[in-house]
Order: sequence, then structure tokens, then C-alpha cells
Amino acid sequence: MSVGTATRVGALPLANPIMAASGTFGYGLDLVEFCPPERLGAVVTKGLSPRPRLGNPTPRIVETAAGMINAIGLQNIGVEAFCCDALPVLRERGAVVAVNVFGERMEEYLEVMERCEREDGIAAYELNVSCPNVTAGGMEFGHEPVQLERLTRMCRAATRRPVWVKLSPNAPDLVATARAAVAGGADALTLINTLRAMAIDAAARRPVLARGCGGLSGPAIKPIALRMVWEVHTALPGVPLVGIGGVETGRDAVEFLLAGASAVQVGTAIFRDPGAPLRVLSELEHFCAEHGVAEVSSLIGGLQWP
Amino acid sequence: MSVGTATRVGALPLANPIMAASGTFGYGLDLVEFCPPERLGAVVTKGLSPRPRLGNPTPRIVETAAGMINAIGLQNIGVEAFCCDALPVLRERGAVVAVNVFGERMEEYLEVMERCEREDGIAAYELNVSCPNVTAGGMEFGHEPVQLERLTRMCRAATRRPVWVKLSPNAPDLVATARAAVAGGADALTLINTLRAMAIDAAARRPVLARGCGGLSGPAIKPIALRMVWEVHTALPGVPLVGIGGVETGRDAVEFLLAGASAVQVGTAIFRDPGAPLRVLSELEHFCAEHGVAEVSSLIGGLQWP
Amino acid sequence: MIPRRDLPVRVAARAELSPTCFRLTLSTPEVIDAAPGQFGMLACGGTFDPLLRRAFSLAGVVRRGGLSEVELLIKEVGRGTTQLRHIAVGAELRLLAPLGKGFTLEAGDRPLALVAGGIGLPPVLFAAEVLAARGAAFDLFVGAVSRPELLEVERCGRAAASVGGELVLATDDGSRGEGGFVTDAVERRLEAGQSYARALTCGPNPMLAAMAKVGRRRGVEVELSLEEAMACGVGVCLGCVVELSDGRVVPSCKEGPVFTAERLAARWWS
Amino acid sequence: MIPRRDLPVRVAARAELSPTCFRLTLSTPEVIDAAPGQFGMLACGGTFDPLLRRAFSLAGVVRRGGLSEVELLIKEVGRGTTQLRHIAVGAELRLLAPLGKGFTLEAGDRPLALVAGGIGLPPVLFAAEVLAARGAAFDLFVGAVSRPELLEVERCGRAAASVGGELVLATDDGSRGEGGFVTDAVERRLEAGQSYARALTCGPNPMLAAMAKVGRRRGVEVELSLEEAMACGVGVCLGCVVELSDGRVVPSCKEGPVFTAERLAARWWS
Ligand SMILES: Cc1cc2nc3c(=O)[nH]c(=O)nc-3n(C[C@H](O)[C@H](O)[C@H](O)COP(=O)(O)OP(=O)(O)OC[C@H]3O[C@@H](n4cnc5c(N)ncnc54)[C@H](O)[C@@H]3O)c2cc1C
Ligand SMILES: Cc1cc2nc3c(=O)[nH]c(=O)nc-3n(C[C@H](O)[C@H](O)[C@H](O)COP(=O)(O)OP(=O)(O)OC[C@H]3O[C@@H](n4cnc5c(N)ncnc54)[C@H](O)[C@@H]3O)c2cc1C
Ligand SMILES: Cc1cc2nc3c(=O)[nH]c(=O)nc-3n(C[C@H](O)[C@H](O)[C@H](O)COP(=O)(O)O)c2cc1C
Ligand SMILES: Cc1cc2nc3c(=O)[nH]c(=O)nc-3n(C[C@H](O)[C@H](O)[C@H](O)COP(=O)(O)O)c2cc1C
Ligand code: FES
Ligand code: FES
Repeated sequence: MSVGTATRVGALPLANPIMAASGTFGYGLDLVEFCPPERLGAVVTKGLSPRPRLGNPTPRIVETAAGMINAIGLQNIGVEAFCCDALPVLRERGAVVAVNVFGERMEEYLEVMERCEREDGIAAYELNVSCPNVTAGGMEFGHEPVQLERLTRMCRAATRRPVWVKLSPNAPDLVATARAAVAGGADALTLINTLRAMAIDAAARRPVLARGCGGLSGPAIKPIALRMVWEVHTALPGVPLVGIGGVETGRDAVEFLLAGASAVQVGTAIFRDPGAPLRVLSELEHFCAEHGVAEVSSLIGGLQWP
Repeated sequence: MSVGTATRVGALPLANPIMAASGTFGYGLDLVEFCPPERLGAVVTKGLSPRPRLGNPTPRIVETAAGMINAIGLQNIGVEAFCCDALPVLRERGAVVAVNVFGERMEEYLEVMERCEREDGIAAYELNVSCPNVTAGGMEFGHEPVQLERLTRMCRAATRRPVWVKLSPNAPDLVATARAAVAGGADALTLINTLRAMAIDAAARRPVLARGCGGLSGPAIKPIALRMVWEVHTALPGVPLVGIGGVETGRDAVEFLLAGASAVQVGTAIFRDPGAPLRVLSELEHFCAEHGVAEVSSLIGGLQWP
Repeated sequence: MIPRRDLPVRVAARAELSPTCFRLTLSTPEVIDAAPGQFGMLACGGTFDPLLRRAFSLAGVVRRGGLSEVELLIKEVGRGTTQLRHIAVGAELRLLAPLGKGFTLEAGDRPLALVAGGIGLPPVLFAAEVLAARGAAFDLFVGAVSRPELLEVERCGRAAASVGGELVLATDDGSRGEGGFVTDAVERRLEAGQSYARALTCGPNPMLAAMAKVGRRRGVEVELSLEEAMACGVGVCLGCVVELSDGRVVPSCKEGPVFTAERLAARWWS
Repeated sequence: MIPRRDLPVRVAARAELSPTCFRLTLSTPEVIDAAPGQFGMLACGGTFDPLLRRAFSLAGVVRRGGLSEVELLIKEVGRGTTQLRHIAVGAELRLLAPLGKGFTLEAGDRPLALVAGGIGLPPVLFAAEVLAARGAAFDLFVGAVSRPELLEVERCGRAAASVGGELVLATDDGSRGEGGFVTDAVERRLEAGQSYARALTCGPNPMLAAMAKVGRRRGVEVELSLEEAMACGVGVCLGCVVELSDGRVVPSCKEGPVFTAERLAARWWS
């Protein structure tokens, strides 16, 4: 049985619902032989700031039970280098690109977007207002509904392209922040970013990470991510969601779709398997074929509550 | 090298810092041959309500990556049966008993405590205001600082014994709820309870648990629990904390002590190993001996921030 | 009765029994005194994947050359059982056993009916071999979806024959033995006037319910071995509860896994 | 140069080398063309425990009977390496390799100094055997805390001897070879007038820093193979970054793991 994989995130049509997540796939070109970006529904870039960032001191990562904590601190080459070096190649390959946007101040989000507006071949913006690993910017916008609505409105006004807001699972009130983003004009919500967490070196009596705390990702957080996607989906039924958190297999992707996501991102799994997003896609198609699902999109929000 | 294991939770002295967690060790007598309750710092009972509760329909548990989700729904024999059947035996054995108290209304917390006040051999009360698996009571008190302060004050006034408040990791503002509990007179804070989570049966298109959502526990949540213990410890340095969340080994216990916990509870690990709390204790002593730590209590809050 | 313990066991042998099932033989110096219907919680490995132990009915316990050999018959259905299917002979595991309450084997002068469906065979086979050793009479009914999923047929035959009992095979697709459900095969015997002291049953829930109904119609006491999802296996997590006819909700790992049908809430038998 | 791939490999052999270290031989039909100093990311097993792959320098790659055999020398230090130490011969794993940039082996007419400390031996041994095969001159310096932790001494001796080079052993406690740090042994040779085209070094960070300083003092170029915690090994997680002398912060898995000392930020060599 052949399975239709097409989906849409709001107005944006995608060939399939599987994306590579921000910060886990570089700028889309590092793993081409394992996972050609053009074969995915979309690739999300590492968070881009107006100017290059060096990120945090090391150690920046530590493994935990079925997960990992990272405190990269948004090291990135800056929007200019991205537009000059990576974007043309991605465009050339025909990849669908979502730019993950980060700024320490609201204006910086706009700076990044304004630079991108001069370029073709960008399908959407994903506002990262949920990075737990930076001192300025990041979560502060994601935790405060009023701030978030303002930021989203500003960004929304700066482009015709879809604007996604990536929500923080650490926000005091997830649904309130989701509402704020939607009120500000977000076309879709991506959730979840990493959960604030800490690992301790018992012998050294110090945190393992140079920065102390970081963000937890991987299979460990999937049950929390699924719950949050479902929670936002039920609170805001019409709002397109992009689900993410611990996706390792096609079955995981199905679970996020059922919970209400229109598309699914694969992050940490890429570190275990550089071809993970493509594998997840083929496992997803296989699952659908096995279970008589003709259209992947028919799974979206299909969860039956007990 | 011989290691001193004595610690105190506020005014309550304990022979050692390792406790069996509420809901994972029955009423302290189900696993005596693997883990004699009197050998532990303390045992915390399953959450007790004024009258017996039947709990939620099954399935109530599901395994996840390095964790499990439960939605037991506080099934328990009721405070009366506990006081008549289990408590005398625990007293007889010389176990240090903390009663985990649950009510659907504030008055019910008092009912449970009043019944317990008529009994000797109860060392402390642990108010469960953080159970994600009941429709009434539980989290509603734990998420709202004003409510929590009121409840804590009422309970505090009802006894001379130490009152611990078990915090919810799902609360909008962890530190605010911690402050509220302390303002209400809590002698110590236990954290964390389970994180709200969901597992989905992709083929059946339903949540795995009959109740839909449940609470995530086990190694998967340890990095989040450690972060929360440290966060509350730094915000409220003087307040005694009981750390819990994914403790499987003596090293894990050391990590919680370093993060600021005066004692550590072992929960889900008991399902993997019925002797887990005792094993954790001996591993803890071994770690201290190896690292020249003469007194376990000297580890408390010893984390050096980078 | 020797108490439950957390036994360090060695994988002594692994054998394929069907496209989906295999036999695991675990050995330990400890003496194990277990009753058919009791089970063990097996730690599939030392790691956090899988996190929890897995519950398996004991399919047999024999003492051989100073060692106790515990047999498990396992169907590969997910993470843990897949790891077990590929585990190296010689690997060290832990088995918390024996747990729970088993079948009632005492039968007076009438024979017992032993009824197994699919991977419900292990505790029933254990019962059959214990009864055979005692020379107690029984008929053995073994059902499966189809021929290749019938397990340990020779052993079943030997056990039944040794006490002059019948081995009745049934497959849903009729590819071997009588066609249709094994519980129908039992009912046909009862219809034909055969009388049993009790039916000891293990299998998928629909089959257990069917057997309970047959027992009710025909006035035969039925014991069912239930399979609830378990985290601890020792009564402390309350994950595995079942509702009883008196309204109580009890952990099946402790009060069960074997229950007489009438003790269970009505949906099981009415 | 054959590109990196995610190779399905079979555990062909496992051998103990010391109280803490062992050799793993992985075989695959694929042809692997790797340079000394390059590494692989090994998936210790299919499960989530451990979640991430582990980075190991390639200690050798030989083509034998239609198969490529990849050698790893591994020190047991935690979860993953403990699992690998007990892995069954015949087990199937995945190895993402070859990764990163290796040592510079071209040396003109002067010999190379190959310097290894502890479990830093694998890439240095690989270099030694490649150079030996080419007939290029080198001296081989191998250090360890004490005698039992000196690995593959015979192989090291053979490689060095085959090109008339010296094998210098050093142990911190003097239990074998010269006493004290291996970097001091190198410096003594330089002091004595010996001249090297370059020093290729792998070992614990303090030893790398010491070697960089020796090189600086004595005017010998030094290449260091770094060990940063890695999640992906392919440049996408940015977990393994190192700071360069020009202020740039680069992933050591991609720009390294081998760097010339001067390319690294000053704390490495000043
Ligand atoms: C008392 C008892 C006796 C059993 N005896 C046997 C036996 O002799 N042979 C055999 O093959 N199986 C038996 N089972 C079922 C066996 O426990 C499950 O098939 C096994 O746990 C599946 O684990 P998994 O990791 O492969 O599957 P997964 O689906 O990955 O398991 C995920 C979780 O669900 C639980 N689970 C999954 N299926 C079942 C099930 N059918 N019953 C209970 N829990 C389940 C697991 O314990 C685990 O916690 C028995 C179950 C119980 C409760
Ligand atoms: C480029 C490179 C080459 C290496 N070559 C070798 C080699 O040839 N032989 C060898 O024995 N070891 C080598 N190592 C170190 C090896 O990767 C670690 O010892 C191993 O990852 C430890 O895993 P574990 O699960 O046993 O330890 P754990 O402490 O349980 O590992 C926990 C986490 O920390 C990371 N980690 C722990 N120690 C190190 C370390 N020293 N360097 C980097 N990451 C670490 C692990 O990758 C894992 O993510 C190399 C490391 C790198 C970066
Ligand atoms: C190393 C690393 C770097 C990340 N960088 C970013 C980033 O730059 N921007 C962003 O929005 N999310 C970033 N994330 C979060 C992921 O995109 C994703 O939301 C999170 O990891 C959960 O998904 P996962 O469990 O599949 O990894 C990063 C995650 C990791 C592990
Ligand atoms: C099956 C189960 C039942 C629980 N019941 C209770 C309870 O009755 N009262 C309570 O305060 N916490 C209860 N908890 C929460 C635990 O006490 C503990 O806070 C949580 O599981 C995290 O610790 P762990 O990871 O060590 O299990 C329960 C947890 C589990 C897994
Ligand atoms: S499995 Fe835990 S109570 Fe039965
Ligand atoms: S390990 Fe991921 S970038 Fe180097």
C-alpha cells in the first residue's frame, strides 16, 4: 500500500512531516550523505543571531539516563554567513528551510529576519524564545506572555513568511504562552524545547557542565513532550503544532501526530544516527502501510481520549 | 574508614539519609526481607486519605525510556486501617515513619493527621499536594501559593510533629510554592513528585493509561529533580530539603545531598530492586569511604558552582 | 515453602519454540520451591533499557546436579523480550521468584482440566508436569491461533499420557487439532458428559472470559491466571490491580495472578 | 580517501590488555581507508542505555580475507566502556568512521617523535605501524602510570625496531622503563641533541600541555590529539568545541581531534 506523506503546517505545504530540529543538524549540509536535506519535510537551522556567537565554555554536554543535557549557548556563524555560505547550497538542493531565530533583545530577532528577507529559499521562521542556555534573550521572552505576544507581533509584521514560535516547557504556564504567541500572530507553535536540568559530578562536587545547568533532551523527555503537545492541542484546537521531544522512531512520530502535531522534528536522535530523520520518515510510512493509513495527515490529532 | 551516616531533616534526627519514597514501598512492611524498614533513615507511607480509596482504572502504569508513568490515583487502605494494622508493626520494629497525607479537601488532610495524632511512632507528616493523578485535591493545593500556605498553616497547627510539604515539579513557579509552604510553617520540603506525562499507543490511537495522563518517575527525571532541588536550596538556603527523583545508586544520593538535600528518597528504583534503598545506603557509605568523607552530612549543599 | 528471593541466575540455555516464542532455561545453586501458576520478575539486563523487570510464569523448576533450573517460555512482543531472545547463554540475570499465588492442584477423585491459550501455556505446562509426577489425573487442552504457534506439544503429550489423560490441541484456523477456540473444545467434552474437578486456565483475556463462562454454564470451578501490566511484582506499586466481585481492588501480583472466576468482578464471567 | 560511513561491524575479537584496558577487533566487509589520529563513533548497543555513541581513536585498520578489521584499544571508565568490555564476540554494532583529521605523517628527512600517555596509545600505535610499513623513521615514547598499564609493548617495540627507531617506555612510578613523565623522556632526547621533524602526541590533557611546552622550548612542532566530550562526532552538536589561538571556537570532532599546539588557545602551550 502506498502512503501519502504530504502535510501542511498552517499555510505551508510540506512533502512529509519529518524535519531535522534546530541545533542538531547544523545548517542542513553537514550530513548530506546520510540525510539529504531536500528529502525531509523541512530542515530547521541552528539558532541564528545577527552576529556570530561563540557560545558557552565546555563541558557543554553530558549524557543522562535516556537523555542528554546541553548548554551550547547558541554558538552560531551569524545570519550573514548563513545567508552567504549555507543558504545558496540549500536552495540549490531544493531543501525546505526554516530559520531558527534568536536574539538577546527583541530588535535582534528583527535584525536576523530582515537579513533573511533579502533571500529566497526560506520557508518559515522559528522564533527561539525558549533556549535555557543563554543569559540574555531566550527564555525570558518565552516565559512572559505579554513579552512573547509583543515579540511575536513584531516579528509577524516583519515578514510575509510563516512565523513559528518555539515554546519553552519551562514556562510557568504553557497554554498561556501558547495563547500569547497565537495572539501575536504566530502561524504555528513548535514544542518542546529542552527542559532545564542539571548533572553533578559527585567526586568533583561540581556541576558537570561549565555553565551549571542546561537543557534536557532525548527519549527521556518524550512523555512530557507528548503531554504538552496534547495539552496545547486541546486548549487551542485550530493552531498548527510542530511536535518535538525524544523522537527516535516512526512510531514516536505517529504518537506526536496523534497528539495533535502537524509535523514532527527529530533532534537528539541525529547524534545517535546521522540518518535518523530519514529513517523516522520511512518507519512512519511503514507504520501507516501496516495499519492501513493512506494519508499520514489523517493521523493528526487523531488521539481518542479514554 | 568508618563513615558517619547520621543526618537531620530540620529538627528530626535520622540514623541515615536514605528513605523509601511514598507509593513505592507500600506501608513499609511488604518487602521486609529485602529492606527492613528500621534500617532506613525513614519510610514514607503510601499516601493516606481519611477513608480507603480504590484509585483509578487500569492500565495505571506504563514504562517509558528510563522511566515510567503512573496513574494509581492514590489507592490506599485509609488512615484507620494503617494505624490499626501497619503502624503497630512498624513501631514494634523501631522504624522511623513519615505519613504521606492526602485529601481531596483541606479538611481531609486534617482528618488524616488527627487520626495519626492519637498514635505513637509517627515521626513526621509529608503533605502530598503534588499528585497529578487525582481529579480533586493533590496538585490544586500544590500549584497555588496562597492555597498552599493556608493548607500548610492548618496542618502545621494540628500537630507538634514535623510537617514536610511535597512539592510539585508541575507547579507554575516552584520557588514561589516552596516559599508559600515555608511561610505556612513547613519544617521541610520534599521534592520532586512526578512530572505530568503521557504515553500513546500508536496502533490503538489512545493513551496507554486509562486515565490518559499520569506522572513520570525514574532515572529519566533525575536531571530535572537535581536542578529543582538546587534551585530551591539556593533560593531558600536555610530550609531543609528531602531530595527525590530517579535515585538508583549511592552516587545519585550523593548528588542530591550536594545539591542541598538533607535526606534522599528512593522510589521507582524499588520496583527494579526490592532492596534498592538499603543498597543505595551502602553504596553511599562506600562512596564516602572512598572519597575520604567522614560524615555523610558534610556533603549537604556542598556543590561548588562553576 | 521456601520464600521469594531475588535470585542471581545464569542463562543455561535458549531454544526457539516457534516463529515468535522461545524457551529460556535459567540456573541457580539456590533451591527453589515454586507452585504452578506462580511467576517471577526477570531483570532483562543491568541497564535502564528496559527499566522495569518483566513478569514471566514459571514453566518448570527442576533440580539437576546441584543446580535449580527454572524454565520460562517467552513470546517476543517488545523491548524486553526481544533483548531476552538475543541474550547470550552464560549471561547473568536476576529473577525475583517465586511470586504470587498459583493454581489449586488438589482435585479429589475427578480429573482436572488444564487449559492453555497461546503463550498462556507455561503455567499450565508446569501444572501438567507436576500433576503427572504425582500421578494425578487431568486432561490437557492447548490452543493457539495456528499450528506453528503450538508450543512443546511432545512434552504436553507425554505429561498427559503418563496419567492416562488426553491432550487436546485446538487451533483457531484448524491447521492442527480441533478447529476453533480451545474453550469450545473443553465445552464439547463437558457436553459429552466428561466431568472435571476444576479447570486451570491461562491465556489471553478473551479466552479467560470465555472459559469462565463455560465453567459457569457447566458448573465447573474455573481458575484463571491473569496478566496485568506490572512494575514491581510484589504488591507495592498497585499498578496491577484487579477488581473483585466483592468490590475490593487488589494487586494481582500478590493476591493472584491466579483467581477463581467467581472471585473476580462480574465482567470476567457474566 | 574513502568517506565516513555508518558501518555495521561485527565484534570479531576481544582481548584483555591490562587491569583496565582491552582490545576490541571489529570486522566489516567494507573497505576502510583511515589515517592515524582519526576516530570512530561506536554505538555500544541498540538500546537507550547508553544513549550516545562513544568516541574511540582507530588503533589500526587491516584488510584480511575480504574483511576490514578495525582495532580499538579501550579503557573501562564508565557505562559504555563497561558494556563493551563484556560484549559478546559476534555481536553486531555500528561504527561511524573514519571521522576527523589525523596526524601529519610526512616528515622529510628527520624522524618523527610519537608520544603516547596511558590510553592515548591507540592513535600513536596506529601511526607507528603505518610509518613502519612505509619505512619512515620515528622514535616511539610510551608512558603510563605504572608497569601494568603499559599496553601492546611488544607491538610498539616491533614497529620501532623495524625502522631502526627506539621504543622508550616511561612510568610515573618507575616500575618499568624510565621513571617520571614520558614528556620528560622526550625532552631528555632533545636535550641530548636528538632532532625530530614533529611530535605526534595523544594522552591526558596535562600530558598534552606538557608536550606542547617541551615543543615550544625546543623548537619542535607538536601535534596533539584532544579528547572533548562528544555527542555527535560529526560537527552538528557543537558540544566538543575547542578555542583556537585566533579566537575561533571550532568542533574538535571535525577540525580535529588532532591540532598543532600553536593552533590551540594559549592555555594549551604557554
Ligand atoms: C503474571 C504474569 C505472567 C506472565 N507470564 C508470561 C510468560 O510465561 N510468557 C510470556 O511470554 N509472557 C508472560 N507474561 C507477559 C510478559 O510479562 C510480557 O509479554 C512482557 O512483559 C513484555 O515485555 P516487552 O518489553 O517485550 O514488551 P513491551 O511492550 O516493550 O513492554 C512494555 C511494558 O508493558 C508491560 N507488558 C507488555 N505486555 C504485557 C503483558 N501481556 N502482560 C503484562 N505486562 C505487559 C511490560 O512488563 C513492560 O512494563 C506474563 C505477564 C504477567 C503479568
Ligand atoms: C576523539 C576521541 C578519541 C578517543 N579515543 C579513545 C580510545 O582510543 N580509547 C579509549 O579508551 N577512550 C578514548 N576516548 C575516550 C572515550 O570516548 C571515553 O572514555 C568514553 O566515551 C567513556 O564512555 P563511558 O560510557 O565508559 O564513560 P561515561 O563516563 O559513562 O561516559 C559518559 C559520557 O561522557 C563522555 N566521556 C567520558 N569520558 C570521556 C573522555 N575521556 N573523552 C570524551 N568523552 C568522554 C562519554 O562519551 C559519554 O557521553 C576518546 C575520546 C575522544 C573524544
Ligand atoms: C545540542 C543541542 C543544541 C540545540 N540547539 C537549539 C537551537 O539552537 N535552537 C532551538 O530552538 N533549539 C535547540 N535545541 C533544542 C532542540 O531543537 C529540541 O527542541 C530539543 O532537543 C528536544 O528535541 P529532541 O529530544 O529530539 O532533541 C538544541 C538541542 C540540542 C540537544
Ligand atoms: C507507582 C507510584 C506511586 C506513587 N504514589 C505516591 C503517593 O502516594 N504519594 C506521593 O507523595 N508520591 C507518590 N509517588 C511519587 C514518588 O514518591 C516520587 O516522588 C516520584 O516517583 C519520583 O521519585 P522516583 O523517581 O525515585 O520514583 C508515587 C510514585 C510511583 C511511581
Ligand atoms: S506489580 Fe506492583 S503491585 Fe502488583
Ligand atoms: S561532537 Fe558534536 S560537534 Fe563535535
